[in-house]
Amino acid sequence: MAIKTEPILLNLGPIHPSTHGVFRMRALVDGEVITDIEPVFGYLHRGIEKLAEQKSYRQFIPLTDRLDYVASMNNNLAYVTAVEKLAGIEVPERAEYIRVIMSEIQRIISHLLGIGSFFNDMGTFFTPFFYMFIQKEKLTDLLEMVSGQRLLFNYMRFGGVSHDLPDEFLPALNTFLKEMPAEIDKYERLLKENEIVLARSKKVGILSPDMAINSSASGPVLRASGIEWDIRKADPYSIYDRFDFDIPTGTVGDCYDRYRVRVEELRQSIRILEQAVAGIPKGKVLNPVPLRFRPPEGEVYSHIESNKGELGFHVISDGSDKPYRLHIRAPSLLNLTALRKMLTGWKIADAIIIFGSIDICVGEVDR
Amino acid sequence: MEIRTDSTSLDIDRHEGNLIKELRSSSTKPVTEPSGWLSEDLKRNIFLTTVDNVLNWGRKSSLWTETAFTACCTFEFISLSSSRFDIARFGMEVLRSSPRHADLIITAGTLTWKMAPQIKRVYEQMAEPKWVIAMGACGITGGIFADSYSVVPGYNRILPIDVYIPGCPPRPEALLAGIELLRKKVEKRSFLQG
Amino acid sequence: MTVAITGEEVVGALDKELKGAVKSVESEGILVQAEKILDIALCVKNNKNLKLDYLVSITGTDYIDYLEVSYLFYSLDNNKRFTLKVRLENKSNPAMPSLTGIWIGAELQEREIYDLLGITFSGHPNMKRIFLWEGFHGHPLRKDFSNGN
Amino acid sequence: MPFSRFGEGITRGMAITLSHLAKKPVTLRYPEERLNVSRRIRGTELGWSPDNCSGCLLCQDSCPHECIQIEVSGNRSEELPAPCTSACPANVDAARYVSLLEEGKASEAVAVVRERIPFPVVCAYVCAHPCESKCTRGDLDEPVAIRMLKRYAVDNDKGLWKSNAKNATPSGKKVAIIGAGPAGLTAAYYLARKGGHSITVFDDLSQPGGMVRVGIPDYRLPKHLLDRDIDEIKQLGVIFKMNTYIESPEQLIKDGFDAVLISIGAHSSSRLKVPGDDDPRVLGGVEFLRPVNLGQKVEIGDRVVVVGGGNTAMDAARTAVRLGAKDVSIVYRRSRAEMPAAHEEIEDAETEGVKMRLLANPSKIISENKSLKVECLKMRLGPPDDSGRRRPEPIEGSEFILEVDNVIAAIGQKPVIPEGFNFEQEWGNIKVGDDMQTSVSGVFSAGDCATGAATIIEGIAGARRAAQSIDKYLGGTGDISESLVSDYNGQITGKNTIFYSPRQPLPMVDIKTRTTTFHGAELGWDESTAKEEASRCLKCGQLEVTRYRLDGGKCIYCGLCLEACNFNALFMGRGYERTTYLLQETILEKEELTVNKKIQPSAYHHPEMENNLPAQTLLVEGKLKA
Amino acid sequence: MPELITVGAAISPNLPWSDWQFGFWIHLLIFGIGIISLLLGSVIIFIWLERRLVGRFQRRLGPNRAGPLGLLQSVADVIKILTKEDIVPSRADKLIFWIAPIVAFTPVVLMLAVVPVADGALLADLNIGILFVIAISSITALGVFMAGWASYNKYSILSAMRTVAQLVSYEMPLILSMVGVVIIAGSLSLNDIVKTQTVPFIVLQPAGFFIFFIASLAEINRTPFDLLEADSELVAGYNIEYSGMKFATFYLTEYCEAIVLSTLAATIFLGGWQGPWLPPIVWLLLKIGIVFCFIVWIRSTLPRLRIDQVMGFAWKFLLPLAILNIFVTSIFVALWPETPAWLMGLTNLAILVAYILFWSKLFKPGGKAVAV
Repeated sequence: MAIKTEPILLNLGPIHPSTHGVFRMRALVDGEVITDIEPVFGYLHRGIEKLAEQKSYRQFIPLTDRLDYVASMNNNLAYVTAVEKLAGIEVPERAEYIRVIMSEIQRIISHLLGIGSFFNDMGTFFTPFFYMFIQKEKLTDLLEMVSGQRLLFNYMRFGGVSHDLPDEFLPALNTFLKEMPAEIDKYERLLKENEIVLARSKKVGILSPDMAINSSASGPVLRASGIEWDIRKADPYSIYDRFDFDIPTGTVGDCYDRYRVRVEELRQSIRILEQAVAGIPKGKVLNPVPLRFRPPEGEVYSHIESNKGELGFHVISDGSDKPYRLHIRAPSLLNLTALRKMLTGWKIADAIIIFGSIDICVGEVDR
Repeated sequence: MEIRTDSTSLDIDRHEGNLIKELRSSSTKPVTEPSGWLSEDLKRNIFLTTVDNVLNWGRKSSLWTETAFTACCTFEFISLSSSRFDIARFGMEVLRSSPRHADLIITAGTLTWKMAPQIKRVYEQMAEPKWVIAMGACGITGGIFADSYSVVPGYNRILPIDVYIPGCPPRPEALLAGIELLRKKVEKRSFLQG
Repeated sequence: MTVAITGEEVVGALDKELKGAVKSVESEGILVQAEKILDIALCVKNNKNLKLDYLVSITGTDYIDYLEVSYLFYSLDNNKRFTLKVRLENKSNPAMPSLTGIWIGAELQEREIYDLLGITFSGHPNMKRIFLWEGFHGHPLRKDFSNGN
Repeated sequence: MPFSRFGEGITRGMAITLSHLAKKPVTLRYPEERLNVSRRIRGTELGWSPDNCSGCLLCQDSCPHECIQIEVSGNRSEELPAPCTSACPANVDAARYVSLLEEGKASEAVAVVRERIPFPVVCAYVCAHPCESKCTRGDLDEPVAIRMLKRYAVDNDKGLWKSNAKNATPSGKKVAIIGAGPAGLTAAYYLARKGGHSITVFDDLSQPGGMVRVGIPDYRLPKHLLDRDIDEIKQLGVIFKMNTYIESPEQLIKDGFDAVLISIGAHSSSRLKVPGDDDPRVLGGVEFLRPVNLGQKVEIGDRVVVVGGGNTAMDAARTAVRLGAKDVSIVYRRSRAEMPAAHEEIEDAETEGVKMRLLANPSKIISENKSLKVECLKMRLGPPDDSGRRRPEPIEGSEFILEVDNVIAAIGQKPVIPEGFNFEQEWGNIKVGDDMQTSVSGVFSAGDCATGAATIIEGIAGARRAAQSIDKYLGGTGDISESLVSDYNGQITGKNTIFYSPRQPLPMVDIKTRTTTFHGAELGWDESTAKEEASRCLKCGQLEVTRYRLDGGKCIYCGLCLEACNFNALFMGRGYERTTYLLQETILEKEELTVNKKIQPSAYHHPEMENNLPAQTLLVEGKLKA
Repeated sequence: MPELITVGAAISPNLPWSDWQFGFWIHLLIFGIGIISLLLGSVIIFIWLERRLVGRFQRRLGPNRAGPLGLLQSVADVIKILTKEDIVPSRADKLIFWIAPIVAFTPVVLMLAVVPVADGALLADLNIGILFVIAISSITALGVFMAGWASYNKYSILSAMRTVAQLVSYEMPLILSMVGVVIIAGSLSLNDIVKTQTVPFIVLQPAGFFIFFIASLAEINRTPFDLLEADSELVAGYNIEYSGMKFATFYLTEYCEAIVLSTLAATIFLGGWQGPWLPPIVWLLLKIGIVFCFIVWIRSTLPRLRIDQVMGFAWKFLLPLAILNIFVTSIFVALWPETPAWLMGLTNLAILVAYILFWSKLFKPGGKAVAV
C-alpha cells in the first residue's frame, strides 16, 4: 500500500547557489524525488538581438562578449567570422593564428570553470574549483596582457584582431603549456577515481544518443553521448584544418562522461596551442575596415565550436550600416531542451548534479 | 495569492507578471543613496562611543555577502574569493545564500525587470544593518544594456546603493577598493542610526 | 566541409504531391507553404540519402510585409546542410504548425519566436512566453515595437 | 561497482589536498603588493586632452551606447591643422574651402586654393587627391570627395581671388625656366608675382603644359581648361619661347640670366626589357599618348594589351578604347589592392570594357607579320618587401599566349636629360640639395626630373620650394605666401551628432559617348549636391569643444572610442580602483577628464607607450613576479 | 544537609573540596563554569582554525585582518551576528521557533559533563557515562527538526526530514562502536575507560574507531554527509529563517557538536588525558585539535553523498561491521582475556580490511531514477 504523499512545489529559484547564474527550475517534488520540473528562463534576458538592430556592426562587438561571458573570445570569433563571410573581408595570416590561440585559451578557461563548478555542486567545498582557478588566473593574465581586460575582451575586429601580441606573450604561454599537463594529472588523481564522485555521477542523468540529436544538443553534451560531431573537424573554420587533434567522445552519456569529455578536451586544446605557437608567422594583424562599413545585402549563417557547443550567428543585412536581423544560435539554450526528461525521476541532489554537468551560461541562454 | 501545487504554471507566471508590472511602474526615479553620513561628518561630527566602535569593528570585519549574483561580474567576484585575491582575509568568504544571515548585497550583473521583484524581496528579507554595493556598469546605470526594453537602468531604481564601483567587469582589486570604502562607511555608523 | 544541399536536389527527392508546396527554390534551401511544413520536414528527415536529422536553429524575422521563419538542418552522417523557409503574410496573429513532434529541439526555439515575434505554433506542448513575463505588451523583435522602457 | 576499490580514490584525493598545505599561498597582500597590470589595461581612469581633440565626434559615434556627449561650437581659438590639409604635399587648406563650399561660396573656395597653388582647374580635374586618403570621414564610412568639390568650386568661380591679389615690384632680375610643365609654370607664376623677376620659359614642345598637355587625355582634362590656368600666368608677363631645345644651362647663365630652373619632367617611358620588345608595334605609354593629345592621327589595332597598373596605364587603355580598339586588356603583375592608380580610375576603365589580367607579367614577345604573340607568366604574391608591397614571384610553367596587335608599356617614366646638363645625377634624376639647387650654383631643378615620375601636386609642391629658394638666391625674402580671401569670419556651425551618410554619387556621361568620343567623362555637381557633400565634412580642427561629458558609470571601457580617435586625444589610465559613494561622482565632465594629468598612462591603442611602462606581473612562473 | 555531603563524596574522592560542607555546590560551580568557558573559548579558536586551515588547503590565506593573525575574526563574527536584527517569520510557529535553538544547543553542552579533564576531574563521575552521552546526543536531532518544522519554509522542512533520517540511522553504528570499547574497558564510566587505556583503544579497536569516526561525521553533518544544510542544494538547511541571536546559537551548535564529538573520540579512543610529560588537560586539548583538523581535512576534499546513499551506507555497511566488531572483541575478552594488546588490535584491523574489500564488491550505493 503506497503511502499517500503530497507533492511540494519547490523553486530551485533564480537566486540559488548552484544554478550558475539566474536560472530557475520549478520542481514538483514528492519527498526527495522530482516528479515534474519546469525550467523558467528570462531572468537575464537583456534583448541583445533587439539592441543589435540599433547598433552598427562594429558597435555590436562588445555586446557579443556579454553573451556567454565565460567564452568572450569565442563569441567575438563567431560574430566576426560571420560578418567577414558576409562582406568577403580576408584576414591576414598572423591574425588567423592569433584567433586560434585566443579561442583555445578561452576553451581551456571555460572548461576549467565548468568542471570546477560541477564539483562545487557535488559538495567539495570550493577546493578543486580554486585549484583550477589558479590555472585560470594564469590564463587570465595572458589574455589581459593581450587585450587589456580580464573577462570580456572585445579583442577581435572585422579583418583581424585589434592589437598584436606583446613580445612576452609567447614565452609566457609556452611556460604555461609546459606546466599544464602536470596540473591536469593532479586534478585527475584528485577526482577521477574518487568513489563518492563515481557514486554520484555514474549512470546519472543519461542522455541517449538519438535523444541528444533530436534535442539538438551540441558540444561536450552531444559528444558525451557518443556522437563524434565537432565543428572544428566537420566544417573547419579559420585555419583549424592545419592542426591535428582528435575529438574525445563518451560512451554512456551520463554526468561522468560529460565530465570526462571536458577533461580530455583540455588536453586537446593544449595540443592545438602547442602547434599554433610553433607555427605563428610574422606580419600585420588587421586589414582595417571603416567604422560604419556596409556589408552587401544578403544573409549568412556561420558557426564555430564554442566551449558550450555550436555557436552560430545568422546575420541578415539589408545593405545599411546596421544589421537588419541578427539571430544567435545559443548552444546553452538548446542543451537545455532535454533537461526535463533528464531530470524527472531523479532526486533533488541529482538534479543539481545533472544540471551542473550540462554546464550552461545564463547570459547565452537568455541573450 | 497562495501558490498551491495544483495551480497551473501559466497562472503562476501571470501572477508573477503582475508583480513585475507593479514594480516597474512604481520604480521610475532612482532611490537616493544613504549618504547622509557624508555631510553629517562636516556638520557636527557625531561622537562615536566605544560601544559604537566595537560594534562597527565587528560589523566591518565580518561582512557576509548574499549570493545574489546575476551575470558576468559574478566571475570577478569569484576570482576575488579565489586564491590570488583572497577575500577571506577580510572575513568575507562566507557566502550565505539565505538573506537572513547575509548583510551585504553585491549587485554582480545586469538586473532585468523580471529579476527585479526577486532582488527587491531578497533585500527586504535581509536582517537590518545591511549594505548594497553597485558593482559594474550594469549595476550603476544599466551599462551597455541601459536602453533595452527589459533591463532596469541601474540598481538604484529599486535598492539604496552605498558604494558604486565603475568598470565592466571591475577588476578584483577595484572590488577590494570598493569594499575598503564600504568598511570606512560602516566604521562611521553610529548606534543612534539603528 | 559542411556542404549545402541545393534546393533542386531536395525538390527532386520530395515525392510528387509535396512538390506543389514548394514556392521557390534558392541555392541553399527552399521556401515552402506554411501548412505543408510538417510532412516536408518528415520526408526530409527520413529520406535515405538526405538524412537531415539534426535541427540546428530556427530564425524568425520581420520583413515588414511578411514574417519569415527559416529552419536550418544538418545531416550529421554525410555532413550536409539545408535551409527550409516559411513566410507568413498575415501579421495580426500569424500561426503555423510546430515541429516539436518531429524534433524536440524545436520546443524552446519556437517558444522564443512566439515570445519575441508573436508567431503561435499550433501543436506546441507549452506555448507561452519564454523570456519576457506574462503581461508584457507586444513582441520586441517586430520592427514596429516601441521601446516602452 | 563504484565502491569496488573503496577508499583508494578518496585517500589519493586526500593526499593531494594535504600536499597543498606545504605549498606557499599565492595570495596577493592587497594593498601592499599591488598587481602590475598589463601595459594595455583598459582602466577606469579616463583622460581627454582638449588641445589634441579636433571635435570630429568619431569617438561619440563609435561608442556602442552613447556614453560620450560632446557639444561643439564656432571657431576654435587656435586652429589644429586638419589631416587633409597636412596630407596635401602643397598644403592646400582643404578643410577651409570645404566648409566654405558648405555655404555655397565657390569663389572664396577657389581663392583659398589659389593661395597655395596656381593650377586650381588642373588639380580640380586630375589631382591624385592624397588628402582624401587621410580624411577622417573615410574612417567612418567614405571620405569626403574633396577633388569633386574643388571641381564644383572651379566651375562656378567668379574670379574673386584676382581682386585682392597683389603683384610685387619688378626686381630687375632675369630667371630662365627650362620646361613648361606644371612645375616650371608654378615657379614662373610665383617668381613673377611675388618675386617680381622677369621670367622666360623655354620648352621643346609646341604648346606649354608639359605632361598635363601631352600625358593626360582630353576626357579627363579638356585642353581649354588647361589654357585657362596658363593664361593667368601669361598675363603676368612671362615670355614663352616654344619649340626651342636648350643644350646647356651654363650657356643661359652666360647669356645674362641670373638663375635657371630645370623642370623638364619625365617624358620617356621605360622599356619592357623582354626579348622582342623592339618591334615598332610595341609603344611606350607616353609615346602613345603624346600624338593623341596633340591632335595627330594615331593608327591602332583592334586588340591592344597595356602593361602596367598606374594612372598612365589607365589613360592609355581608355584612350585605346576611344580610338576604336575592340579588345583592350591591362596586364599587371600584382593584385588589385596594390594597383597604384586611383580606384575610381580603375572602376571607370572596367565600366568602359577594359579587361583586367591581374597577377600576370609578360615574359616574351614573338612578332609575326600580322600580329604579336605576347607570352605572359602567372605571378604569386610573396612576403612584403621593404617598401611594404608584396613582391610578385613568377609561377614556373604557367605561360599563356595573348594574340594582340599593339603592346603599350606603361610601367613608368624616366626623365630625358641631354648631355649638356653636366651635373650630378642620381638614379637617372637630377640630384638636388634640400634648397632644390643642383651641383652647379644658380641652377635649380624641380618636378619629375628631380624626384622621378610623381603626381602633379608633388611637382607643384616641389616647384613652390624651388621658387622660394630661387627668390632667396636672388636676394628676395623667399616668402611667396599670399592670402587672397579676407580673414574668414563666418561662424562654422558644428554639429553635435554625425549621421551615417555615404558619398554623393559621381555623375558620369552615358557609356556610349564615353567609349567613342573624347568628351569629358565626369560631369560636375549642382549646388545642392555639392553642399550636401560638403556638409559631410567633420571639420576636424576647426571646432571648439565646449562640453565633453563622459558617463563613467555607463561606460563599459571597451576601448572602441580610443580606436576611433586618430588625433590621440583620448586615453585610458592604468588605475582601476575608482569607487565612489555618490552617483554624480561617476559622471566625468570636461574638467575632471583633463585636470587629473597624474593619470598613470596605459598603452591601450598607444603603441608608442608599449615599452616604457612596467612589465605585467605574471603568475605564470608560479610566483608573483614583482 | 548531611546527605548533601555524602552525595558530594560520591562525586570524586580525590578532589580537595570533596569533603567540605558545600563541596558539592562548589564542585558544580567550578566545573559548570569551566565546561562552558572551555567550550565557548575552543569554539572561537576552532572556527578561526577551520577557516585558516581550509584556506591553507586551497593555497590562500585565511582571515588575517581582524586582529593579529586574524585571531579576533570569530569574535567579530559573534559580535556582528548578536547585534543583527532578529526576524521571526509571520507564519512561523512562534513558540517552537523560539525554543528550537535552545533545545538544539543545551544537549551539546551537557555531553561534556561526563568527560574527564584529568584523573577523576569531571563534573559528574557517573558510572553510566557513555549511556548518558548517547541519550543526550539524540536530543539535538529533535531541536534541529523543531527548527526546520517551525520556520514554515519548504527548504527547511525538506532538510528537517533529512536530519531525522540521517541522525537516527547513524545513532546505531555510533553506539555499537562504543560497545566494543566498553567490553574491553569493563566499565561505562568515561573516567575508568580513560584509566584502562594503558594502550589507546584505537590500537586495540581500529574498526571501532573507524565506525565511530564516520558515524560522528554524520552526526555533526560534516562532509561527506553534510546533507543537512547542503548549501548547493537546500540553500542553508534548517536555519534559513533564523537570524541574529537565534542563528548565532545554531552556528554555535554546529561547531560545538564538532568539538564535543572530537572530545568523545579523544577520550574513548585516543586515551583522553593520558600522556607522558604535558599536564593532562593540555593532552586532551591537543587530541581534540588533531581530530578536529582531520575533520576539516575531510571537509575540504570530499564531495557530498546523496541522502539515499547515506542511508544505504549506514544500514548496509557500518551496522554489520559494528556488530561483527562487537562479536570478535567479545570472543577475545571472554575466551583469552590475557591476550597481548597487539594481537587483538591486529586481528581487529585484519577484520576491518577484509570486511571493506569483501563488502564493497557487493555494496550498491543507491537507487536509480524512480519511474514517474
